[in-house]
Amino acid sequence: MVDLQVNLGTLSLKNPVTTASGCFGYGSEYTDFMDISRLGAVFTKAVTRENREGNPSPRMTETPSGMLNSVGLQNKGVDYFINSIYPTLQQYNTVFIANVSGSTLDEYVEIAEKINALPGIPAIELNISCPNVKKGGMVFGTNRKSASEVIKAVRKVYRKILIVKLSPNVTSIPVFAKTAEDAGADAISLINTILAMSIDAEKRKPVLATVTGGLSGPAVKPVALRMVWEAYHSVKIPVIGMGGIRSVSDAIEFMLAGATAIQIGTANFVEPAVSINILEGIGKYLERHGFSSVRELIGNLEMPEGFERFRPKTF
Amino acid sequence: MVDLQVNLGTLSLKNPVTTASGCFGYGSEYTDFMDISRLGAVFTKAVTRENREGNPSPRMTETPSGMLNSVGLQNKGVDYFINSIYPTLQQYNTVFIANVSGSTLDEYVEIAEKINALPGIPAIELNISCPNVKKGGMVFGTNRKSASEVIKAVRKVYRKILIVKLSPNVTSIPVFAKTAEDAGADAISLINTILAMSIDAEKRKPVLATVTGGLSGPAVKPVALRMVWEAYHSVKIPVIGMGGIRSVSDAIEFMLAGATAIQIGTANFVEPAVSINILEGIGKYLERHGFSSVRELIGNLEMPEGFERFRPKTF
Amino acid sequence: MVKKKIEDLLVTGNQRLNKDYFILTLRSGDPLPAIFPGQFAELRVNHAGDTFLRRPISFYDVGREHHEIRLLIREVGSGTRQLGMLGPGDTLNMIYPLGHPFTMVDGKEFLLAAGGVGIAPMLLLGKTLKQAGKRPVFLFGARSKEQMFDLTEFEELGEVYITTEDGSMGKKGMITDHPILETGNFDGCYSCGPEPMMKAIAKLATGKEIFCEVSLENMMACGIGACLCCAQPTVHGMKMACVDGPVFNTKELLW
Amino acid sequence: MVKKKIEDLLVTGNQRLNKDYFILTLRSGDPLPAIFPGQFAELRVNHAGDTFLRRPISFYDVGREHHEIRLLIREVGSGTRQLGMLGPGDTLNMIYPLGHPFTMVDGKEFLLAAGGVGIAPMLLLGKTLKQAGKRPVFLFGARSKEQMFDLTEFEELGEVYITTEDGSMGKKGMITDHPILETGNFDGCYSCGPEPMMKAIAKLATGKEIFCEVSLENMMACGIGACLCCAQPTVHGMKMACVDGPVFNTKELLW
Ligand SMILES: Cc1cc2nc3c(=O)[nH]c(=O)nc-3n(C[C@H](O)[C@H](O)[C@H](O)COP(=O)(O)OP(=O)(O)OC[C@H]3O[C@@H](n4cnc5c(N)ncnc54)[C@H](O)[C@@H]3O)c2cc1C
Ligand SMILES: Cc1cc2nc3c(=O)[nH]c(=O)nc-3n(C[C@H](O)[C@H](O)[C@H](O)COP(=O)(O)OP(=O)(O)OC[C@H]3O[C@@H](n4cnc5c(N)ncnc54)[C@H](O)[C@@H]3O)c2cc1C
Ligand SMILES: Cc1cc2nc3c(=O)[nH]c(=O)nc-3n(C[C@H](O)[C@H](O)[C@H](O)COP(=O)(O)O)c2cc1C
Ligand SMILES: Cc1cc2nc3c(=O)[nH]c(=O)nc-3n(C[C@H](O)[C@H](O)[C@H](O)COP(=O)(O)O)c2cc1C
Ligand code: FES
Ligand code: FES
Repeated sequence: MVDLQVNLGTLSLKNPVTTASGCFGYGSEYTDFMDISRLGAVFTKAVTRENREGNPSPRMTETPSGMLNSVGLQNKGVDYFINSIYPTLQQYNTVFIANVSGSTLDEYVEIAEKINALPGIPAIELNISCPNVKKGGMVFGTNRKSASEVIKAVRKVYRKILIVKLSPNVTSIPVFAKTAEDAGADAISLINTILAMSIDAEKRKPVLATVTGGLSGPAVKPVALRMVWEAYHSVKIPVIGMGGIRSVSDAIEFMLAGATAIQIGTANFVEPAVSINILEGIGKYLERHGFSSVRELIGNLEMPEGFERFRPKTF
Repeated sequence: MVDLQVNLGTLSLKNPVTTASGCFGYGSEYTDFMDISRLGAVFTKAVTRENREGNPSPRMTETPSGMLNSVGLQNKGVDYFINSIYPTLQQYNTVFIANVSGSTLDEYVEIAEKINALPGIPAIELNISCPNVKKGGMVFGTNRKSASEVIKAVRKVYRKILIVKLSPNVTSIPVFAKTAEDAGADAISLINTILAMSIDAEKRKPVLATVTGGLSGPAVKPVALRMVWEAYHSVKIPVIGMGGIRSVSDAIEFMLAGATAIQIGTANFVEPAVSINILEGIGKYLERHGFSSVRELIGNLEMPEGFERFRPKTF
Repeated sequence: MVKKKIEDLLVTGNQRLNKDYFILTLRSGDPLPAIFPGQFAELRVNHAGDTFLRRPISFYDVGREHHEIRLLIREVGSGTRQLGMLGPGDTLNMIYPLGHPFTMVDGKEFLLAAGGVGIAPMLLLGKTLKQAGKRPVFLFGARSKEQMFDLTEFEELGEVYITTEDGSMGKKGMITDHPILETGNFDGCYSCGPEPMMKAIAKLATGKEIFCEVSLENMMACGIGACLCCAQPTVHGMKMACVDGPVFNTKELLW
Repeated sequence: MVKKKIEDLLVTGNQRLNKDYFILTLRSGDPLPAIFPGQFAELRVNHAGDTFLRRPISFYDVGREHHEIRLLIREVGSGTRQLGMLGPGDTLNMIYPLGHPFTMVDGKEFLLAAGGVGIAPMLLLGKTLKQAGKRPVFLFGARSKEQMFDLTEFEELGEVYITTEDGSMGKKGMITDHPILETGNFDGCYSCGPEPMMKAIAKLATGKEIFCEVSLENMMACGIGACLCCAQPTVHGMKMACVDGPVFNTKELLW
């Protein structure tokens, strides 16, 4: 058997296949279709300080090879998460990572502090990249100074593995990858959704109640892959890659671009057991290509002849 | 008959349907399939100062609902354009707009100056957004200061309609739209391609010889539509919209988002006569909805109830 | 709760009803799970260029003996058009059974009011009501006769009233104009179709103080409660149409 | 120059040759334009989720009398797989004729060397050579017998030599190992297939100082010279494989 284990700093995952925040509920929605304990990790739906109703409907529309969503961080708040969801997660033999979102720096800090106290949650994913809320979210993730401040503040109170989720809606991924690393992140994950819009030509109205939403799915994969590759070459901390992954090949491509682990998002909606298929496919790929460990794939990309080795200038 | 005429500053187009730079050659490639004189305008392939061979092959790969290209401004240079191509354009009864690209500010200025002297070319599209060249191109389009400088310098020598083509690879479209307006642009066009990447998992190599390329086609449409809408609400000059347009509905959606005219790019490769189908379809749409002029569509989008009218903060 | 499954079902028939409507007949290799009226399946559409997500479709009929499922589908876009091209021997991958079904309540006579393809869940509902000793009365609306089809299966269950907007079949006008709404003596009603129609039915029910449930067609991405895309505001907060619905009591809805 | 056209052709046959190869027969309502060996068409693939662009396919055979075109296609991905599902009565939209064909040159005996689906343009080329009073000699390579098919049509035009990598048919080994390359007395050669094979053939031809043309399979987006995606470096600068090729004289190529 090939070795599938990967490390996010001091956190070991039994394999690199994880599910993306907001695209896998809290895992329980998928137990009818697969054994979720086989996953490397599950990233939960965003947790905010208070209960949030999310955005008005319609919140979803399909686009060519993708979808827009404007869910807007609907969740019952961090206390509910701790008291009612957290206890149910312990039955599964996988790592749960809480996706932490907020409107203010204080909110991020308070949630991180509370989740720090949960022995069963070894890591958080700091979501400074949600495009679907008016305050906070992407505002933090698209401004270098705010990003740095919020990460540093959370770093002060959060003692476990801190993953920062980056927004693709920026001019330079290296700048934000480096900012996260410098501010104390143990790993970065990307991409969150790309800010986008749909219009109903017949009604002459935006399709989504919030006008804009976040684009995800196979359509964004080439953009996500480029950003993961840039991020990998900008920082020393591990990179978690996502954006449109739906096949074994997609997953391998992200690892070759530099991802230590991958998250599967939108594809879960189409094929609920897709993550397990990908996990099994990665094993077969490694055997076929004679690799003994999945870690050998990370960043293992042969550059074309004559191509100057890529080192983005970050600042 | 409905009125299809639209204006880019003082330049009148007989209709809003045009073809995008690099996706329609110099028009002659399409005469077997359609009457190109029916188009509102044709944006030519990029013109640079000297002859350019472009990038090595492979330069193209398909992606979900889109494609990547890394052509890299292959063309025979501005003098060849003036002496050998320009004379052949006069036979068509449509507006030709030259797409001007360069590696340095001086190059942009020199080309603009030369094209200013051509009576048959009433406008240029300043391409400060090509992601496929090492120097210049997108470097100008993703830095506010450089963008402003190059536009101002060209504005000094170019006396006709100056359209600035914006890059989508930025954090804030309003910032660059406003920068272009302030620097003297008569119109802006967007989006150019989104920087992206493909990997061959079996060979563990990037697919394109240049590693990264530009994503175009239906996959990018929701992102492009959002950016056109943002741009429209940021400036007073006309906006030319493009990105993934392949149907009548797509074209209408861009106009509702705020585009005065639209460009059709990648879709020409799939359906060479798609622009004429779209032109005819727009006429039918206007009749069906009781509009007497296509200009009534521009920005004619009803906002959802309770949605604060959008005004992006630009700086 | 019944376990949801993903299964490739065999297409055994595709009956064209009119230009837009068809009925797919599917067979499972295994005995069917319990399926209740108002529940739905998420269908994977292959070979439809623009169809990326699955498509939610209600159960039209369930034949437990032969492990048979029937779906009534209206072609509206590329996904349903591609489904319309399926024929015997093809397979159709679906996730089912999904959603919260119609509720059986006390009473004898029930109105089942549907517009357009909202008819789909009404056959199984009518059958279930009749089996429970109740009297279903069907009221169906369509744009014109061309959009209607043979309703024998419904007629076997109870009275069927029709309205068409152009008067080419049944009463001319909208469902909500039909006299049966006033003359009928219903203990409750169920409705599925365009939102204005369901709202009108709900208003009537409220006026008469009778039970009323509607089946909503919110846009869905996952169909299993994971994505939170199909949100429906209710008096009990935000609910998910795919798991808390698609059937809701109209008293709950913040319309 | 022959005018290019976009046309819906009627599929009149789909003959399966082996697991991966099939021949589509198409018929036009109009007389066919002039089509030369080595030219190709850009096919629109409907209903293949991931196929956005058209697919370039060479002309395998042209029957002017019945306005008939045959295409030899190998299934390699979703586009060609979907084409393989076409059957009589379907239509196929294509842009044709495209590209610069093989050149007819002085001489008597010509080697036509092809690997895999590179065989496709060789039938029409062989026919054309024979009609011009020349002698085509075919040398085809494949992985194994399963990847080969009935070559009667070629045998009617000239000698056919086969190599397979596993030796299950013809000589064991690569095309470039076949003795005919040394013993034959060719005035020129034409080749289509994997690049290493074409390069080897080209080297041989250069050694013997004979004419050599190859057909390239660069990635194409438009097929008509508009996008500049299919670039091929040559001694005369950057050329476009879709209009200046796909057939190039190997002396021109900067390989
Ligand atoms: C619970 C539920 C049960 C349904 N039952 C039936 C049924 O029994 N028979 C039937 O014919 N139709 C039914 N529908 C509607 C059906 O799902 C849509 O008509 C179908 O998804 C349209 O797909 P398309 O690709 O053909 O059209 P598209 O071109 O994609 O869209 C046409 C319209 O269909 C609707 N639609 C598209 N995608 C979705 C989606 N993922 N979720 C919800 N609505 C969508 C939108 O309003 C859109 O404007 C049901 C919908 C829901 C939510
Ligand atoms: C001038 C020319 C003539 C050809 N003639 C034939 C022929 O007669 N018979 C035949 O079976 N094949 C022929 N091919 C190859 C054929 O075009 C590809 O096999 C086909 O496009 C693959 O499509 P797919 O969707 O099945 O595979 P995909 O899954 O899309 O790709 C599989 C492989 O096919 C190649 N490919 C994909 N798209 C293109 C494209 N747009 N242009 C070029 N290559 C592509 C790539 O190398 C890719 O790795 C020809 C190619 C060219 C350029
Ligand atoms: C319906 C939906 C809800 C999401 N909710 C969240 C969220 O709560 N927090 C977050 O960080 N990302 C969220 N995302 C973003 C995904 O985690 C992921 O970054 C993105 O969808 C790209 O991956 P994909 O293309 O595989 O879906 C959501 C995405 C979707 C589609
Ligand atoms: C093959 C190709 C070549 C292109 N060349 C140019 C170019 O020379 N100059 C330019 O400004 N844009 C160029 N573009 C960008 C297009 O003009 C357009 O901005 C982009 O493709 C988005 O539109 P679309 O999705 O309709 O193709 C090119 C795009 C493609 C696909
Ligand atoms: S459709 Fe995903 S939660 Fe309802
Ligand atoms: S494929 Fe477009 S120029 Fe050759």
